[in-house]
Amino acid sequence: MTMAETLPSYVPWILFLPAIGAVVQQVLGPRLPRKGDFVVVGTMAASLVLSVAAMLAWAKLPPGHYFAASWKWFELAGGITFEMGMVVDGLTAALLCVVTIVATLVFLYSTAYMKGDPRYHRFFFWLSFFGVSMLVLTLADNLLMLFIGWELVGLCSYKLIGFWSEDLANAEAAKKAFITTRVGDVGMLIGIMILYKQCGTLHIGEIFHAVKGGAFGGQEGLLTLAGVGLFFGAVGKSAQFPLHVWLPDAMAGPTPVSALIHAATMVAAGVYLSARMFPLFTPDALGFIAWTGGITAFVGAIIAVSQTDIKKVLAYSTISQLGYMILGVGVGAPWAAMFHLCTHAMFKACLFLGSGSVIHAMHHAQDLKDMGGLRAKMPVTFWTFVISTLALAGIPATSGFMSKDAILLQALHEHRYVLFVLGFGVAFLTAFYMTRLVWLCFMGKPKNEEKFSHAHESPLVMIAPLVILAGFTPWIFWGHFPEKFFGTPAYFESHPDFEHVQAAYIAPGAGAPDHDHPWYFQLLAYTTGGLGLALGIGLFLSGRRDEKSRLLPGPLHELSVHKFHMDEMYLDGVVAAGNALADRSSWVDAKVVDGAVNVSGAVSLFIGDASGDADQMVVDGAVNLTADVAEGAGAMVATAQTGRIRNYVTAALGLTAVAVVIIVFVL
Amino acid sequence: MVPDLGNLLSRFGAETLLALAIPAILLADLVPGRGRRGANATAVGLLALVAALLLVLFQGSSDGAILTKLLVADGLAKVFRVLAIGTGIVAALAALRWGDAERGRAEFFVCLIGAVLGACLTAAANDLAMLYIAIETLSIGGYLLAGFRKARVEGSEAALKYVIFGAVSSGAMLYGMSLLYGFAGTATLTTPAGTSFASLEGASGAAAGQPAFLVAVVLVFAGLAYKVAAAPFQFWCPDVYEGAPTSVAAFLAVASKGAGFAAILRFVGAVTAGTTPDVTATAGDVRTILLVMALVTMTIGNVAALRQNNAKRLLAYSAIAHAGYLLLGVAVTTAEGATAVVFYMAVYLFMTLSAFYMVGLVEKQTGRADLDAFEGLGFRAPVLGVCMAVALIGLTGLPPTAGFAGKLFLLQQVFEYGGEHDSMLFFWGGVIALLNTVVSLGYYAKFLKVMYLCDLERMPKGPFAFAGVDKGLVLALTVPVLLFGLAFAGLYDVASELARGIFVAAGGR
Amino acid sequence: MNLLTITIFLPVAGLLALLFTKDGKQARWVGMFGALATFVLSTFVLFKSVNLEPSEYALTSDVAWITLGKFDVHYRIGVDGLSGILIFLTGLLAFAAALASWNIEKGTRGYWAMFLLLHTGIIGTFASLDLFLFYVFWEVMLLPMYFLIGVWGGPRRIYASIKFFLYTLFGSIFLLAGILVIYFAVTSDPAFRGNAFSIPDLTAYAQQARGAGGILANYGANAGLVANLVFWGMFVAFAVKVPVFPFHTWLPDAHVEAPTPISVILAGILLKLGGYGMLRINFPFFPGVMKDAAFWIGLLGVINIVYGALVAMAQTDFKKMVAYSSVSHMGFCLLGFAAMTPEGLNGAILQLFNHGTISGLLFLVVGVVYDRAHHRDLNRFGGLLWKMPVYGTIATIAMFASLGLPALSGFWGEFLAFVGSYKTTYYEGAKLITLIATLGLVFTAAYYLRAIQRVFLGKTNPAYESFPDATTRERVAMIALLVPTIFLGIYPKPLIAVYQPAVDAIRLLVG
Amino acid sequence: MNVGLYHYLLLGAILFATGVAAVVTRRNAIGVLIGVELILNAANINLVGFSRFSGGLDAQVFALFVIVLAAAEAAVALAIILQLFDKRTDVDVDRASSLRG
Repeated sequence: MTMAETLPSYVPWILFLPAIGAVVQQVLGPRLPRKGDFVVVGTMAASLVLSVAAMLAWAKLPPGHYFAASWKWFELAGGITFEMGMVVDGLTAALLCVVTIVATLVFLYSTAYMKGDPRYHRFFFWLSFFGVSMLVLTLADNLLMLFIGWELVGLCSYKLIGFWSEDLANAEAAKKAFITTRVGDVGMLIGIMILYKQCGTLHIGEIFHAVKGGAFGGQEGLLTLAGVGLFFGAVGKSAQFPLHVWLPDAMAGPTPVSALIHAATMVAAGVYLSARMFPLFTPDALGFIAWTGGITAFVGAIIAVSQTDIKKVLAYSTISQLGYMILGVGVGAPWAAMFHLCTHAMFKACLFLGSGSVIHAMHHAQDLKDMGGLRAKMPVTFWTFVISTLALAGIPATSGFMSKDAILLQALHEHRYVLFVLGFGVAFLTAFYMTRLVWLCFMGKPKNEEKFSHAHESPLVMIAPLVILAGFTPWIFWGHFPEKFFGTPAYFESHPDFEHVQAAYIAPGAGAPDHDHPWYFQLLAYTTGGLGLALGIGLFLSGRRDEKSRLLPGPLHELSVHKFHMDEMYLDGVVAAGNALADRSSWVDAKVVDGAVNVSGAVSLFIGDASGDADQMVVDGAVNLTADVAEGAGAMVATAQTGRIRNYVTAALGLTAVAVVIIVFVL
Repeated sequence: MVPDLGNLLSRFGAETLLALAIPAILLADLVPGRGRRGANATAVGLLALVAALLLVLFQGSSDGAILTKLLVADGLAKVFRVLAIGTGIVAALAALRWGDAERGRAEFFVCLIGAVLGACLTAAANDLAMLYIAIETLSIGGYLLAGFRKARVEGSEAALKYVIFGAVSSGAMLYGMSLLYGFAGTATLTTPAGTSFASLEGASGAAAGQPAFLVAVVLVFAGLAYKVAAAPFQFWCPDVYEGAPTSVAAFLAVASKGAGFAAILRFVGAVTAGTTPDVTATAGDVRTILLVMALVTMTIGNVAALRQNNAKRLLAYSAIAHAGYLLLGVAVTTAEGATAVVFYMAVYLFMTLSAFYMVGLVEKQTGRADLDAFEGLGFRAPVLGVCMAVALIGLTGLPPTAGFAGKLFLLQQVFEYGGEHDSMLFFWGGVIALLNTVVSLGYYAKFLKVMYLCDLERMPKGPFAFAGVDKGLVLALTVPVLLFGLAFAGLYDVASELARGIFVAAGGR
Repeated sequence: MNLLTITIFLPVAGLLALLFTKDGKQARWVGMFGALATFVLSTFVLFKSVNLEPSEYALTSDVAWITLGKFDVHYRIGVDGLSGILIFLTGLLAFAAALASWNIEKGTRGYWAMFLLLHTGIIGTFASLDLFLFYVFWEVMLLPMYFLIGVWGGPRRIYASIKFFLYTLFGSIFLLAGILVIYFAVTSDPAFRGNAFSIPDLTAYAQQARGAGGILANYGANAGLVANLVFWGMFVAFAVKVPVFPFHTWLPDAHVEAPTPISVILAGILLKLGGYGMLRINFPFFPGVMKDAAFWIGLLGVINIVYGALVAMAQTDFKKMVAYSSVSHMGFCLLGFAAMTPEGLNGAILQLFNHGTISGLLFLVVGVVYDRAHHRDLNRFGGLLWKMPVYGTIATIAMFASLGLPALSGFWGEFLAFVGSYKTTYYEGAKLITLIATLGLVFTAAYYLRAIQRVFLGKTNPAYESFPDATTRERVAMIALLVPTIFLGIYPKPLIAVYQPAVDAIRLLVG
Repeated sequence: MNVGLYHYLLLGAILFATGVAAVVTRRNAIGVLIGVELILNAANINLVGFSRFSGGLDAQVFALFVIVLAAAEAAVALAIILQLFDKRTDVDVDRASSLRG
């Protein structure tokens, strides 16, 4: 049975410390030595320590127990209260550690990377604020607080992508990111509304209780809609197809930002949400999720192959890996998805920081055409890059291998053969494009002598994080990770008869029935990574190919180069339609509603002179109704005022005669 | 019952004094005085008017005593006589200041006092004959005053239109009266015993039942409508107000309209009194006619005013519109309705007189009466600007002013009648009246626009040079508009007490 | 003397003092003092209006004003949670607007006189518990606004001021008709003991008079029809102010032409009067009619939201964009009113208050940039953030608050309105309406981000190199409005606790 | 056949009709005045008729007053028409229409 223990007192400080750091940075930042970056890094490090402590404290709890505490935020008439609360269970503990580790290392890394930037202190403020928002999102025990963290994280990503927004392109990228994720948030809000209406509460635990208690009654479709709604938020935030278009453009932000936000933490929030809300997903919701994940993985991998910008390759790779995680949830293995999330966070952050160190060394050149042969010049970056690439490619004995195969194994057990094959195809493509990247970047002859001559190994403070992150890739570290953290669906155990939950959460080997590993699965798992690697090396060893060459058969290459034409579809389709609709309504408002309903014409009539500008007069005269009535009647009366007495008398007596006739005959 | 002189003097001292004043003025004019020609005629005239006002105020003439069947000295008569004489004084002062009476001070005062006398008698008339005589005296005085300024050709044109239109209307009224006399067998509106006109049987059988009775009533309405410039007899009003001197226009707009409403109230009271079924039937028809007349009048007045650019024509149409609002009070034929009419009339007096006086002042100063003459008045003559603004806001009927209180009571009666008698016609009538208020904002705001919202740079420079007396008079006329706006309970009580006699015979609701 | 009466008539005292001060500097100080005093007093009123019982009023005073037989009008005032927060908002915005009107040169005395008279009208309307008094204060507001826009406005000020005056007057005549009809119907019912104008008595009477016409039960045979007519008539009167879809076209013109401080007050307070009027008078008087009208009100709400946002997207004039965004945000109030659930009503009332501070702040922002560039065309600005960092930051926070970002006060109103409106069973079709309304969020985000990008980001337009950052005066005004936006965004409990009894009362009366 | 009340009223009505017709059609101001006189006398006929048949001398007195007032009105009207005449050499009613709108 799950038991909620009282939250250790230091857990809230995981959140408060970076918050205080952010406020101090914002207020005193410029005046502190080193512009106060040590404040931000220090508080995040402290938060890391506390997170690890919380994880250990949680680990000591008997299985199924978790920490929880909540405070009344505000109360409405009719006894409706809204609470804010924190929960520490398997999911949270893991994500807390991952977020704080990656954050601390990226903050450290940024002190060197962003040195000399005029708005250095503002950068650290937003980094710290991002940390706080991510922790709010992670610790939240109810959908309201989660939604608040969700949108704040979106704000920080907007601010950090558009950090150098002197150049409009960056501002445009930031706007695109915010609006696309906002579309996702709308879906999430709809999900929250449905859940709130049916279950009457937003606390996640109580929602599950209510759903199990039949809150949705027969309306299976409504529960699916709620699930898909929430998932739509994840699609926006974790850049799943079709809302993935913002992530590649988000590379316009500084590389530490890309590493922290667009590789490890923020984009993972969608996966975390899906894993957290897993019990809600009905079978057809899971189907939808699985397919979305599959398609995203495939699309991401295909496009990554033909990218020429080092960060774009990694961006599409992230999209692809996120697709993998969502696939994991979709096929009913949220624990595998979370496991892959944690491992991916580590090596993808390392890859991004590595690419950052390369860009830093090459004086902000991001295009592969200028790189090559950096192996000699930047040995540490090179080796950490290679180790992380191996993990990403899923080479046996790496963390990536274990987490990726866990997902594919589950796909196999769920008899989702198409997705299973697709999964391995993507694994092969991943290995292939990563080899291409490593080769073009570090091996072969330097293509741009002038830049190459300047290249040098990055300072220690940038190298150290690389090494630490690379250190996380060997498998030994992750051996017991899945069962330990996600072995028991602690947070949901209080609902024993969530059968599909129970089964889904028992990781292989944790006392649960041993999932058999069919022979063909073993074969595929161990060989795909290597095959991709070999093909890559083979193609590029001869040196004849460069970043422009066609590596994919016919149509796939064309699709890959043009990014599946997604950008054009959005610009000409959705955005253009929105603007057209806006202009149309504005015309309607100024001319029709303003004219027909109100007295704008009459108003100018009242003024007696055409003081309104010509356009207003011309249109109002033509279109409006009420003014004509007043004007017409006025004209009628005035014309009757001919000035000639005989007309007056005739009119007067005539009208009286008419009145008399009416009276005599009608009344 | 031979009217003993004492009783007559004690009740109608004012009228007798005015009647004697006319020959006195002519005699005074013959005496060669030191000052300018006609100085002593003016003195005698003004003295007579003031004395008459005091006499009316202080003579205990509001105890409902009916004298010789012809005149009744009840509250209604008292308030309208005060109103008529007061307006006469203001018009006289205005004429003297603006030189409207230069052609012949004595003649001007003779006509003015004749008109005032006519107005007082109309308010007190309790007999068809007396009513006709009084209205004719008032009208003839008006015709002469309208054409007083020989210099301008419009003056005589206005007088011509006024005299022809007036003659025809009163002719029709007289014909209606003669028929009514035939029906009722008597010309007295309300006999001392309270039995009223409609319930009597004349030579040709029961009066109220026959349709012909209603025709006669409508014909009489024709004459009365002409007097108060209500539709369909409002055609003369804009042209005469524009052509006549402003002081005379002011007098016509207030005094003759007031006297007209007194007569209408009394006449409608008489016609709708009585409880027999066919009386109440005709009473219903009369109410409908009056309501329709009211709505048509106000709509014509408001809508036509939108197009005006001459201040005097605009105020003329505004006067027509207000006649429409007042008719609403008459249409409900209840005691409170009469009170509302009396209340509104009093408030209307202050607002219209101050507006006309301002127009006159500006006309005298700039020689033009169109709206552009008022350019930047708000900034060039702050005190008078504010007074004019208050008057206009009052005429529109916005809260802080008495205009709002007046309209409120009228509308309250209309909606009450709508609820009382389940007649959606009156409910919609109330809404239409309110819509008219919005339309009226249109042309009153035009004044405000010109006075305040003009371009401060391009505005003609130099403040308006208004004499202290004028400022004092305008202030005296405007302060009550605000005062009664805030505390109108007192005025309402006085009005209800004065209008007590009317419609009682009609069995109340 | 009752604190509330002092708060209402203090501006008038300031007005009288202005009569004796010279034009220019002196007038400015008197006006400023008046605004400051109003702000201080309004905070006291707020503290007094805390933890009351449902439909219990604080600071009440009841003086007979006009007694003519049954027609007895009382100077009856009182304040409950709802009017308490709105009076406080009036004081706050009066202070900010006074600061922003510092550089009005032309006819200063007249300006400040009208400014103070306007506030008497507003606070009086919020405080009055007597229908007649409510109507008088409602109209008293019209005139100063007409002159403030008309004399001190922009190029097409005359057109805009007359349009404003006509629109509001057109609305208010239906209110007057309603008051008179109610007065008659209620007085002719012998069972009615209370005063025919007092709002509390009438709401109590409306409760137990559940007959065909409800409160108008004995308005003769067609009471049902008249009840509907009067309900919708009064709704039109308040809808013009809110503004609601077909009657909103005066708002952009009035805002574009009004001087900055007057726009702050127009957007901050005058729009809330419509909502307040509906909650206080329109709905409680006709609970029966409200039940069937709820769908239409919800529908109008969603039209406001989506249509307002769309039109705002197409605007190139900064101020017009913010004006249309006000139309869009007010749609949420209608959504909340129609839902009649605790969350919906709270969302609506929160939106009333928060939109006041946020849109007031936004108009200050527009004013600051207009004072410098003397134009409001969004496309001609660029990169102001780098030249005016403090101003840029405040403006960006204001815009993010307006698009409903959490941790800023705009979020709570919208979130609760959405949740409340979706959850309601008060009328059918609520679910679909709310789903369509969520579209508004995307459009709102679109036009605000585009505005931020065009004005603040990108290369600094060479013409605006020399722009000074916000002066201390401007900063104080903006921060005065920024503090509640941020504080109530993070912790809305204090504000919510104040007006909860009022929500209870409304749900009891109407729900 | 002896003359009854009905005949009086008939005559009155005819006179009234001709008077109105005269007022409406005549372009000359004097003609209009004649029309007005006809209307007034039609009323007198009615009054006399009623007084003859339903007793009571009030109507007769009323008729006398009407005659007096008709005279006064005619005098005043002619004076005004005279005033107009010396300004504008003709008495055409339609030409006098400068005040309009």
